[in-house]
Amino acid sequence: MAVLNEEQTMLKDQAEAWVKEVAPVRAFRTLRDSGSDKGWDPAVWSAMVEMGWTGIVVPEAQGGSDLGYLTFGVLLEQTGRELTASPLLASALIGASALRLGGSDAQQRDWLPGVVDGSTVLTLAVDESNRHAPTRTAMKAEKAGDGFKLTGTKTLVPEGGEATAFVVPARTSGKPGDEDGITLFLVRGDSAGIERQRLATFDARGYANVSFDGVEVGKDAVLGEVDGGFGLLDAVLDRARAGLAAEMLGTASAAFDMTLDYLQTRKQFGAVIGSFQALGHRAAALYSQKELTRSCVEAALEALDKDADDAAQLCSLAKGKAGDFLFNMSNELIQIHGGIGMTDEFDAGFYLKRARAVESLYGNRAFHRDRYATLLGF
Amino acid sequence: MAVLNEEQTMLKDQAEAWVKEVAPVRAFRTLRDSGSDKGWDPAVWSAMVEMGWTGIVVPEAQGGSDLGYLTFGVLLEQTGRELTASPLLASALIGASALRLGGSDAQQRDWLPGVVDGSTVLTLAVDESNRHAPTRTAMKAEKAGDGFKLTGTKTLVPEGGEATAFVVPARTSGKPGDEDGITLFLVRGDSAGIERQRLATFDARGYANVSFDGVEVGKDAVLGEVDGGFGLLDAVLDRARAGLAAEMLGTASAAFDMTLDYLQTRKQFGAVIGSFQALGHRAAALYSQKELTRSCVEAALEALDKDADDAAQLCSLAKGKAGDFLFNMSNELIQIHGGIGMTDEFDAGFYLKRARAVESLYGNRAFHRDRYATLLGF
Amino acid sequence: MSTANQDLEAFRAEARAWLEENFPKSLAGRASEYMAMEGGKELTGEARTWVERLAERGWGTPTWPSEYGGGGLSASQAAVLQEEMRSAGAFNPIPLRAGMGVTMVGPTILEYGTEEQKQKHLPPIARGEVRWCLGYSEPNAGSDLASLSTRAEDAGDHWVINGQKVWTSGADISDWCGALVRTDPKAGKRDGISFLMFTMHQEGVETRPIRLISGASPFCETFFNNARADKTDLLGPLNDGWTVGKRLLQHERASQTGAMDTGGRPAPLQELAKRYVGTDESGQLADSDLRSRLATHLMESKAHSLTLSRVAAEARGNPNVSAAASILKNTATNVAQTRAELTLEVMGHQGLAWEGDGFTEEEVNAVQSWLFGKAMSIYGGSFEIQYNIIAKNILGLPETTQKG
Amino acid sequence: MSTANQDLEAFRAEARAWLEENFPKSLAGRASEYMAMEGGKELTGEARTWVERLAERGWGTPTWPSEYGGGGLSASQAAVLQEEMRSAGAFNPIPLRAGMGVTMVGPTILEYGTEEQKQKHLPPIARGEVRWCLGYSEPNAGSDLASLSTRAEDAGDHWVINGQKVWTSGADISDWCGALVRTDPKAGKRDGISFLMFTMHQEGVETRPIRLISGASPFCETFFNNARADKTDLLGPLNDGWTVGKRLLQHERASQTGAMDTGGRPAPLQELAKRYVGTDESGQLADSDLRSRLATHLMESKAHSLTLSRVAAEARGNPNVSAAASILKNTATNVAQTRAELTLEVMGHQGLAWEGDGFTEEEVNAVQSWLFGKAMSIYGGSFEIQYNIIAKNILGLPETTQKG
Repeated sequence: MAVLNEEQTMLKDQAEAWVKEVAPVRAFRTLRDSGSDKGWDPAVWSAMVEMGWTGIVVPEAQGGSDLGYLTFGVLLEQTGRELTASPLLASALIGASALRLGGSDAQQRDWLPGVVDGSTVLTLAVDESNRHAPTRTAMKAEKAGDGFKLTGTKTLVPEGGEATAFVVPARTSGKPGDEDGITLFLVRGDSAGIERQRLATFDARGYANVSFDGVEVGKDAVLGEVDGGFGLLDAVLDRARAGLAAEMLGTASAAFDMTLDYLQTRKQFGAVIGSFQALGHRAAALYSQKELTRSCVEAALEALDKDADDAAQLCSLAKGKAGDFLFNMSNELIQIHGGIGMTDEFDAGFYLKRARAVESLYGNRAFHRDRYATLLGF
Repeated sequence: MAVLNEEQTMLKDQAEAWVKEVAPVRAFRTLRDSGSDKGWDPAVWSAMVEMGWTGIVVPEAQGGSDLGYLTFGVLLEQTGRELTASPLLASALIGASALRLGGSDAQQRDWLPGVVDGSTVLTLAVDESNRHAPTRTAMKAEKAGDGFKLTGTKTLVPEGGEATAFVVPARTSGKPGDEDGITLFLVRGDSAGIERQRLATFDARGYANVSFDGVEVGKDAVLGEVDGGFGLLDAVLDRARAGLAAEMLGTASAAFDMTLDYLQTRKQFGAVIGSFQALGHRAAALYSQKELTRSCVEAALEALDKDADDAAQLCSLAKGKAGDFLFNMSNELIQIHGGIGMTDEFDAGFYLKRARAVESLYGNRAFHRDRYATLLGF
Repeated sequence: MSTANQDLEAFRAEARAWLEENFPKSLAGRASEYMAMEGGKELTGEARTWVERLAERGWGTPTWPSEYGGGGLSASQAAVLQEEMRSAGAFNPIPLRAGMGVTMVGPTILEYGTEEQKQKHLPPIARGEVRWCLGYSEPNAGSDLASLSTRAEDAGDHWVINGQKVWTSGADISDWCGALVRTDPKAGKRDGISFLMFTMHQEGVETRPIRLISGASPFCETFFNNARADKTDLLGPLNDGWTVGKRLLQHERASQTGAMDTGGRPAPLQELAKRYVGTDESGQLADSDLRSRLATHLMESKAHSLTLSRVAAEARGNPNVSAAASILKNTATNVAQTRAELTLEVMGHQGLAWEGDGFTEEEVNAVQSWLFGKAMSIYGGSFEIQYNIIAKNILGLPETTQKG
Repeated sequence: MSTANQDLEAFRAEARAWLEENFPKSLAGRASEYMAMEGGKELTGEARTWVERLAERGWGTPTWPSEYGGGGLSASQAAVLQEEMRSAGAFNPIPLRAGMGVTMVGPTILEYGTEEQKQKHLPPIARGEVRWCLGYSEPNAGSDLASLSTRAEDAGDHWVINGQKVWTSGADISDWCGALVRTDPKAGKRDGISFLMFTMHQEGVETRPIRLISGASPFCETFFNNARADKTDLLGPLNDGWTVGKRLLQHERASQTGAMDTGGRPAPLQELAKRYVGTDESGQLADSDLRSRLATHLMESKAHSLTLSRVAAEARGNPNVSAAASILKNTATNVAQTRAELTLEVMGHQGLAWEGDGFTEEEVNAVQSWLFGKAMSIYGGSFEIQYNIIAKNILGLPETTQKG
């Protein structure tokens, strides 16, 4: 099981200190209040590139450090703690994973250095309705000359407003619901026929609905096999889920720490409220959830690094458990803080809102319970 | 909404006093330890007959008092409190309801007086596997001369060991899963071809698996319409569910009272344990469940008396909520009593065991959630 | 028919005739639109006419004595009036115009006020002309209200008030305030508190609206800097404001159990779910996991509303309020908060709505109620406080005093 | 390969050779059958031979010092031995023969015992010849153990013990008892307690088995009527038995987190469910509501076992035990109790099994473990006590002292 090695521990300490100083939740508040719809602070993003965070799962040949998913999770947990906004997950983990798992040598050479230096911002545009349902991909990819023509709309694409390129599953054959017939494409964001509708979501991140109206791509835009892309998509999604679960663990753990601090300091009825047994027991239950969630998240990331047989199960477990813990923890954060937790001036609302937004991404808890059962054969 | 009238209040007081004195849980313990497989004490049953309890839903023309289901619920709640064993629910509520709802004048005349005087013990034999699934009825009822020949096995039939007659749904056409093609039969217990396997269940009541091997019945054994019996069966089952829910409310309420009493008297760490806030809050939550359950049970019984349109929904609601409350309450009964609750010498185990047994009868909580959703159209 | 029933039917005819004549047809069925006009806004046209006529008849506060501007009706008559208003498509805007005046302050003045106070304060409330807010919570006195520190000093013919309140709903648009203040700093926590009433239109009072996680809100922080209250505006005995204030809160709790049906229910959640999630061939919700949880919630919700009805029915039959009533605040909260969470889940990605073109008004509203609804388990005595009350007052368990 | 690893591989060869020579082939793979022979029964034949050989080598208690009958192995060597035993189909019956001797009493004597006590008590435990029970709980001292009232009076060369214990597991078949008794009635609750050891084979000790809701049980009530303990059998300091006894309980808790894999797992719950509930055309469990809850449980169960592994891994890397360890008793209990409830639900009507022809052995066993398993959240520090410990010791929250 996952015990951080020296390098990972160092990275964790570095990330923790940096996030707290440079990109804390206070900075996110400023970003939100500025009304910018970019979704992140360019200086923060540059600094992440500078520190090498964008190359963690990129092979050394393409300028990365190839340290793996467990290491990436260490960073995401820290950014999750302070709700740091950036394309780190969308581009440097998910986008890079798509290329690494599905890209030819040429594609990797063409794309990965840009991901590492931050000039390319990739994102996976997978969903087409109000729910995560990758097998239900309906977007058309018709043969057009040597290449393909894409038509359809993708919903709630993370960093969809600013991404410079999209990884897009589309249907080259079969019908929605089939695993067969899905193909992944790499589509430049400035292609003709792409339209982005930026979304004002309550977590104030840079989502967009992205429509493709006969967008033409060459055959070099195909990532992996034509018609056989579902396995690749699922593998990329599992990396997305585990990475997001690490971020969620961080978000929920920070909410836990805020709550514990409040329990230890807020006084009512002449005693700190943490001495009320009913609250103490709830805190103990949340602490237990926190520890269980950490085990699941680390196991999923480690399984990805080891390419283990049960990686898919563990990724659904991680996203599901992180979802449970974050749901409960964000509600208790508000409830235990009482009135102050309801005010926009206090940070609790940011955590609650972020909790529900990430719940919807890459499969909610019901999706992962269903997938876990299916993977276990029942 | 249900507010007991004067007659019902009197009956409640009478039943409460009688059950506590004549048929308390202590008496049930004696019955269990005696190793009798009859399942009830004949003296207790005679007394119930004496008091008119067996005629509550029987028309006055057949010797009953026709006081209705809400009134019957008042009695069942009291017998539920002390786990009083008798065929009251199986025969005087469920059996009588089948005759009342589906019986011809002649059938009512033939059968109901015996139900009222206790000489006939009726029971509904509905399930055929390890689950309640009335539409999945598979038992064959083949035409044979003027009548029918029944072949199949019914499982976990309440009072199945001692019943003098069975109400049996069987299939005259269609296939398991169809609502159409089910017909209800009245079958005397001493018919040739009936075999009873008495079951030693943990709640120590008189269940049996009953097999029918070519049992011949005349056409006067048909209750209601041939092939169109499902509606009747469902209506009878709803009465069974509401009646059982009333009994469960009583069982859980008694468990609540035992627990509250223990919270008020047991000392640990120099204080009564009910002063520990975590336990106080759990008690408050259970109390809330208790009150909500009572509302559901009374509403279901009242809807049956009024033949209301939403009676089916309310009966599923009542069985489901009573199931929730009894499940949680029986677990808390043991947990809060600690070690003593684990001993056979103490009564808690009886309540826990009874709780799980009734959960399985006439549809468990998952069954009723599903049915409620279906009835609400989703 | 009993004589009482005959009288009631006579009153029904009277009410119907009066409504026929006085309720402007143009407003029929526009309750929800009109209810939104609650706050401090000037009324014009037919709306103004309707409020004036209702006030003149006293039927905005139908059960208050007519000498203080009420309708002097019995509870049964008031119920009949409500039925008749509903069938005429009419509604009563006065409680909303008066803020906390009709639902909380008025009943408390009726119980504890002097004759002078009744004559001074009740008629303007009954006419919907004066809006009230309440000064209870403070930054360091939330659930533990008795720790409040806003103080009032005796300055001969008036009181001088200094301190800060928080969560004063509608303070920025209210005319008068009823507040708990400390009048004897040397007494025990609950003992030195009094209930004072004073105008908000004075120099020493400043309000600052609180922005909530759901956006703008009716709540304010309210600061008192040598604000003044007349000596005659002390409600109830000096230094026994705790009793007065607690009584007032009972009126508040009654208004939060879901018992006050303001009409205009949203579409059933299961219909929303079918629309957003879709169904399979057999007509069942496509997400079976969600379907089970939706059924669980709808059953819980039904159990709650059946309990509301049962409590009401038992209260009619019995002068003692049913013990079940004490649980309703928490069960109402559970049901509402679960419903809001499920609504978000049902909407899926569309349930992340904040504003803008990508989202419908229905979606934006669902999100705002979800966020605002988190306060339900905090205000009016938090979830935990309600459970403490049940444990102690209903179940008879001792207060926590140990280290278990 | 490091030197340490080389040494370990050499030991592996040694262990394998010894097992090859000494473990009777006829017993291979019969662990569970043999484990059932735990209690007080005479051993015969090959089983007896195996226990004797294991004891002679000291490998029944592999990490105990060899001078007290142990194997003198390092923790790593013991792990290798266990691996080799498993692959040879062998097993270690001595911990079960000795009751609480190997897992709890022995380690505590090693830590607190005098040289004389070690020589007297450890070798018979290591040989599986003497079985121990523990006298802790009393009728009025359950979770609040410090309230115990069984007392021991100084009678010069020995102690005289009077009182009653309850939940003494295996008392009726044990040879020795380690008990907490009050030696200074005037001292504070925890201060006047000592840890005494004495033989159960004496007139003043009487045991009475407790029948549980699941049927017969290993638990007893144990009565002391002028029972005696030698002066030399006081473990640890006089009147400081609380410390000794608490340390012993840490060994108990470690044995209840699910960390001790005794092998022989039941079939996965999902297979049982498919068998009892059936599947639809797509291979999914026919009851979709149950399927969701089963998935939830299996996920929670996996999360628990991953946490066990993580704690073990962190403990190897770090001398301080992971903070996560403290939650494992409760999560293990949750998982096991939920599994038992789901098993009953899966079995449906067949899950009402008590005995007799209508039910399979599998069904009867499922019911008995369900019932017996209700004790998991009560013994070894109840669910509530564990949460108190987490709140106080891990989260640093103060003990409850208020009336909130």
